[in-house]
Amino acid sequence: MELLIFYPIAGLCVALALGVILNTSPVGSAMCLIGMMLGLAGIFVLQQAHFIAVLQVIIYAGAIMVLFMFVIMLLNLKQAASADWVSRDKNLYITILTSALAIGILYKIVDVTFMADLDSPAELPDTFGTVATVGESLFTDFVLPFEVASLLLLAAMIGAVVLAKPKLD
Amino acid sequence: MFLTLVTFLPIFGALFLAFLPKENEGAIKQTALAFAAADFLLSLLLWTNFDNSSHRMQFEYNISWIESWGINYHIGIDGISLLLYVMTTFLTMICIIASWDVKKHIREYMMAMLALSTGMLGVFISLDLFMFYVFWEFQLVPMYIIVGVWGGPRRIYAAVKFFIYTAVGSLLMLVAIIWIYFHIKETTGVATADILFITEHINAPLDIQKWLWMAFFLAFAIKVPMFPFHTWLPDAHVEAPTAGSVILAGVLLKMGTYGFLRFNLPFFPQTSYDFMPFIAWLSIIGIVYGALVSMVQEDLKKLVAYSSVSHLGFVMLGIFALNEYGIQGALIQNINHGISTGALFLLVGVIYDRRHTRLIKEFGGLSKQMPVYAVCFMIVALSSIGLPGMNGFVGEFLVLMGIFQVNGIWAACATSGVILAACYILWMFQRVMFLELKNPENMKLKDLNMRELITIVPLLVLIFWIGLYPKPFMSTFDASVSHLISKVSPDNFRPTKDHQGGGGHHASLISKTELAKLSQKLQKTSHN
Amino acid sequence: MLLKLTCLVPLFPLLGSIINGFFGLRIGKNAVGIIAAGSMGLSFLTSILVYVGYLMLPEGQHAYEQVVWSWFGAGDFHVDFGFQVDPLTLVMMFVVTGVGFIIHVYAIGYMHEEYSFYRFFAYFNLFASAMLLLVMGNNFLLMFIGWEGVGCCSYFLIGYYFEKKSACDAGTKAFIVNRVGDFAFLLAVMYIFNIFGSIDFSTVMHAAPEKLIYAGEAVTIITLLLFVGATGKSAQIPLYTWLPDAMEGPTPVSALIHAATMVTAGVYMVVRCNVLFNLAPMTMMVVAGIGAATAIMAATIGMTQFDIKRVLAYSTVSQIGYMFLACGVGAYTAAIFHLVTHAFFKACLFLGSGSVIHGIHGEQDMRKMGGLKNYMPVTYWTFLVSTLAIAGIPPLSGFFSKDEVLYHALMDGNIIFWGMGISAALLTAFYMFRLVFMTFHGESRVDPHVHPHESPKVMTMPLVILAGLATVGGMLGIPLFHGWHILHNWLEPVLHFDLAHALEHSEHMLHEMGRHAPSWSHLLDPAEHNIWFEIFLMAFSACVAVTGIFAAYIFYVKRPDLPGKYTKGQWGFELVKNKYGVDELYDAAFVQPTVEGSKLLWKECDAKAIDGTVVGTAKSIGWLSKHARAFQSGFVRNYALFIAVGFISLLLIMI
Amino acid sequence: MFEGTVPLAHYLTLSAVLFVIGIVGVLVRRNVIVVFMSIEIMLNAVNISLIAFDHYLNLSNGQIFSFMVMCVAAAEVSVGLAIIIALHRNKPTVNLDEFNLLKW
Repeated sequence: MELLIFYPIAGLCVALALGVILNTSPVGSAMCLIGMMLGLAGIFVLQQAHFIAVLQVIIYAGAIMVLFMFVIMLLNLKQAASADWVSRDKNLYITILTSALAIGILYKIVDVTFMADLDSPAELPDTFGTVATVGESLFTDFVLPFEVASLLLLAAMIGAVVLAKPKLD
Repeated sequence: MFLTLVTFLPIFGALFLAFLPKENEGAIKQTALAFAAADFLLSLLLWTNFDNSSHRMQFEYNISWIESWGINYHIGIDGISLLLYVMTTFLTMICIIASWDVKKHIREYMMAMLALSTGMLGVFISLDLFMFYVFWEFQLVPMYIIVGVWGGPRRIYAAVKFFIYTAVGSLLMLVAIIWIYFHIKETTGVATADILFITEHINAPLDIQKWLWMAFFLAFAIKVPMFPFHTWLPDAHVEAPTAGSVILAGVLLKMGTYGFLRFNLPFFPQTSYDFMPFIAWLSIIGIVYGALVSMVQEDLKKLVAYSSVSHLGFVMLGIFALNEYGIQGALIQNINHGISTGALFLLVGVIYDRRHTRLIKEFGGLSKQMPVYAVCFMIVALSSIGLPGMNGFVGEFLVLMGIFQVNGIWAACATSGVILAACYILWMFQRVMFLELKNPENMKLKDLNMRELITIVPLLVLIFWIGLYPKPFMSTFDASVSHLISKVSPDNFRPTKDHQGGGGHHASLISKTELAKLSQKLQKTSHN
Repeated sequence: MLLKLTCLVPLFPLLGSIINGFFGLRIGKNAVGIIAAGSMGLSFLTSILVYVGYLMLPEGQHAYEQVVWSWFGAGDFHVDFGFQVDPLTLVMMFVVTGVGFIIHVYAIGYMHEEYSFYRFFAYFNLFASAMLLLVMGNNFLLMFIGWEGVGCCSYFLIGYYFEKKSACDAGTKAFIVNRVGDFAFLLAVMYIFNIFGSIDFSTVMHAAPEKLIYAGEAVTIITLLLFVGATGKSAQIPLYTWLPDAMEGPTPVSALIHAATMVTAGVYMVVRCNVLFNLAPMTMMVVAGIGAATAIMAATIGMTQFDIKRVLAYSTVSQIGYMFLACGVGAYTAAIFHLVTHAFFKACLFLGSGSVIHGIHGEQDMRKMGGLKNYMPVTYWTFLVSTLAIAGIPPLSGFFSKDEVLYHALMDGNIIFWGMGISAALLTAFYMFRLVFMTFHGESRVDPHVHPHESPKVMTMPLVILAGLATVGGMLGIPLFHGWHILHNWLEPVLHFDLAHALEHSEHMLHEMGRHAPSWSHLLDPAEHNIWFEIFLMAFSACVAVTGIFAAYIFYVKRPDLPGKYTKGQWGFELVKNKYGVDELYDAAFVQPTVEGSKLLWKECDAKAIDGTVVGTAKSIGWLSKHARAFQSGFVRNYALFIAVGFISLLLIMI
Repeated sequence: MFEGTVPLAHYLTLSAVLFVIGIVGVLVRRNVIVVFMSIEIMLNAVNISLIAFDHYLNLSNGQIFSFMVMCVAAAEVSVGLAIIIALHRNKPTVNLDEFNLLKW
């Protein structure tokens, strides 16, 4: 049953990811990306990581993608005048090289993964992935990284403000 | 301490010049000249206080410089370096007079000249390998600037070629220096780069000696320059300003031969002996090849430059004769070449200043228009081809005699350079000085003026002085050379007489050896 | 002590040269002339004083050496700036200073019209000084100073009219050809040092019999090298080609340098080293052969030339050939004797020709002369006397000296040498009288605008003196009374050579080396001296000379149309007239290949191969860098790509 | 056929596929925004792996880590987009190839 849910969602995610990089219009890309993130949230749910799934929807699909959309709007980006995909000769070989590499690494990862002799999965308690469990370890074992992350966000916020604001003088 | 003063006086002069106002050209020139002249006089004082009878370093001064690595500020002067040292100060002075009419950036020019002087002097007195290397590289910079800024139309190309070519060789030398440093540290337990100490204690294994020798060889051979590392020389000479050419020919090239005498020979006597035929043939090729190529040059400076290749071939041949005649001849030939070729460059510079061309075909019949110039040129040219009674002969003859002791065939091949020298010099002289004065532009040429005479005449005096009475010069390095020979003489390495089968290194013509050989054979047969 | 004055002999001309060179323009022509000739005169007088001093030397001492200063040295090698006075030197000193003085005086008149009068005399004096160094030096290297010094002065004097291309070329050619000889000379000196450990004449000559093996390899090579040096300086085959061209110089130069003194330096050197040559029989054969061949070859060319000075030049080459022939058969006295008489009559001939040229305003072609004897009687008579001398008519000097050479060629050499010598004598008589007849006799073919005139006293006086010397010079060595051969007795200390002693040593040395000495006993047989045979030979050669003169008379006075008829269309004649094409051959064989080869060497080897490698290295590094620069494209994406590539490669390698 | 839970290898494969797609996007696209989005894809792909291992091993570290990744992503996007805006202000383009000042 799980598999039945997994494969469609996984397939959709891959298709949407491809849509992101193949789409000529940034808006289209962004839409695909939102779709992909929602799909991933589904995958997380499938893995019983409910908290992360929720965060995925809220932060990624919500906040970050909205930011993307804002910027796209702000810059008034239309469909690129000439498709930048393989427009130049030089890009052709970069693309080929990249794809070859990509296929190579993909093959290698998959190969390694399937070759690995894995034990059977652990028994999962019911509390797995709940806000409570995650929150508990977040505020006990990982409290320092958590605070650092908050500082990071603060710095990013200030940085974004400084960078994005027009010159004062 | 006195030696330090003499060595660094010019660079202080350069610093001093930096504070003079740029507009006051007269003061700049006079100050520069004053510093150079003072330095020359001080170096003469050095000479008069020099003890000819000792082969040891004199005016030695040794304090620690970089203590943790055992690098010292160690200077001193011996017979091998004394004359080169004095010639450096002398030529610097002459060159400053000769560049009196430089128009562009006169202050910077004089500063470069003086800095160059210190760099060159430092090379000759350094008794610490690292210090030597520092000076060796340091003098490249002012020379590079002199060629690159005040040179001819292709000056950048020439300057870069000069710099990179010589730097490539030096880097290999640096590797060798570092190897020696660690080797000495390992074998003696003393971390030092002191040349005297190394000379005493170095005992590298033969197969590594070969590589070290090659590294030093490359650095010095490029500098000398030996065939086939000579191609930077014509370019640099042609593009350099007159004074630059004089210094280049007069001193810079000598640093190469000096290096051979100071490092290759005393550090690696066995390898030097092994490589003797190799060097000898390279030198002979250099002598003949330089002369032949010189013969067909169309540019006066290029002609002189190629003739340098030929002359320096004699010097190298003399050094690697590894006997007293050869090395003494090479040392005096060093000086001779500095004087004769320096004077030739000065003289070419004179007509270049007037006509802005150096092409031989532009001239002809100058001796009618400029008789004094013609006479000076003639004397210098004759000295350059080694006319006896002038300086060139003394050196050339000793060198040839030295090499004759080693191998008669080599001597014969090298002597052919004497014929070729006459060919290229006389042919050039004829085309420039003789024939009809046809070119209307040459009809207005003025003869040498006072300043030019002042630069040339001392050189002419030296030409005859060394030619007729070289004792005062040659006695300075007598003791040092004897000492050197006692260490590097082939007799130390030649297989003992019992094994002397082919006697390949010895002239088959020599009846003495013939005698010895035959008597041995006789003995052997009688034993049997 | 008078001998202390020795060093002054070369010094006077040197001073004269320096004064004239530096102040010549300012002090005026008269003063220049006086200084130049005066310094030579002083030198001559000093030579006489030295001679007197030499005569006063104690019994048994035959040489005096004066070391002025120590020249240079290295290790055990040491060479002094020192002079040596011995009989041979004295003879040469007298020739150089005496004839030199006379020619200097003559030159004052001859060169008077020249602007660079002072330059001429500066060189001329310098030459005399160098020549004196050459003959007076006490070692090989000092001799070499003079040797090269005279070559150098000769270079300047040949190229005196430096605006003329032919003159410059001739000067350069002379110098370079001489250098070829010098090259061999230098090698010989080094070899000598290698064996003897010294290059002083006295040491070397004294030690030679003990250190060298008779007919050994070493001595043969040394002497051959020395002889090559001599051929360069003395214009012998194969290095004679410069001398005829050297006639581009002013005539006094030809007289002094290219006839009387410098070109005989080779002969002097061979005689000076007679001990070495005596030890090398093979070289002696070569010397004699080359000498004889040169004598006859130059004489044939001399017959065909029309330039008056060139004929004399070839005649000089030919006469020096005689001297070498004499040396080659061991008759050193004869060589020196001929050298001296030749200096007299050839100087006179050259000066006479100069007088002729001067008299008809610079014309040198004999076809444009003729009938001049009426215009310039003094020149004619002196010229005739000298011509008779060179042709070998008794009792003039040339007869005796040449005859002595021929006699020794037959007695000590072989009949072939003698045959070559006597044929050359015939040719000499012929072409010299051809010269006289064409110049002074017959119809005048002088350009009608030119009015021939006799030269001034300052020129004719030297002619008269030299003609006088050419007449009586033979007294030095009248061969008939053997004990009375003045020159022979005089030179005895120098030429003394104990062959038996040398052979003994050689045998000893060979024995030490384990070799067997060949039988040399036949060498020690004394040659028979048959006075009647000598007289017969003299008569014979006198007849030969007369025959030559008679033939010339027929061809050039009686039937002037004959020469043209006989020679027309003869390829042999053309060949000889073109000097056997030797110049062209040398040009094609040595000069052109060298120049063209050098050009090739420069353009192809130096610029392309060697510098090409250097520049090529630099360029290939530049090329690499240029392409490596593409990696630093500045596009972040490219950098990202490289990061990815690196990362993935790591991954692929590690997993 | 579709019985049982999803094996770990499948999650990891999905993660790898998405990651590679992200890489390709970063490398071949020139639109700076799309490049950014590709980076997001890569980050998400990593998250999948982290969660999958968590799920497999019964840990919470992976979730914490993916939480951190999200933080970083948020920070990165905010700063990155700000930079893009700043850049765009200097040079009105989003084509990365135009920003080649790094070459010098």
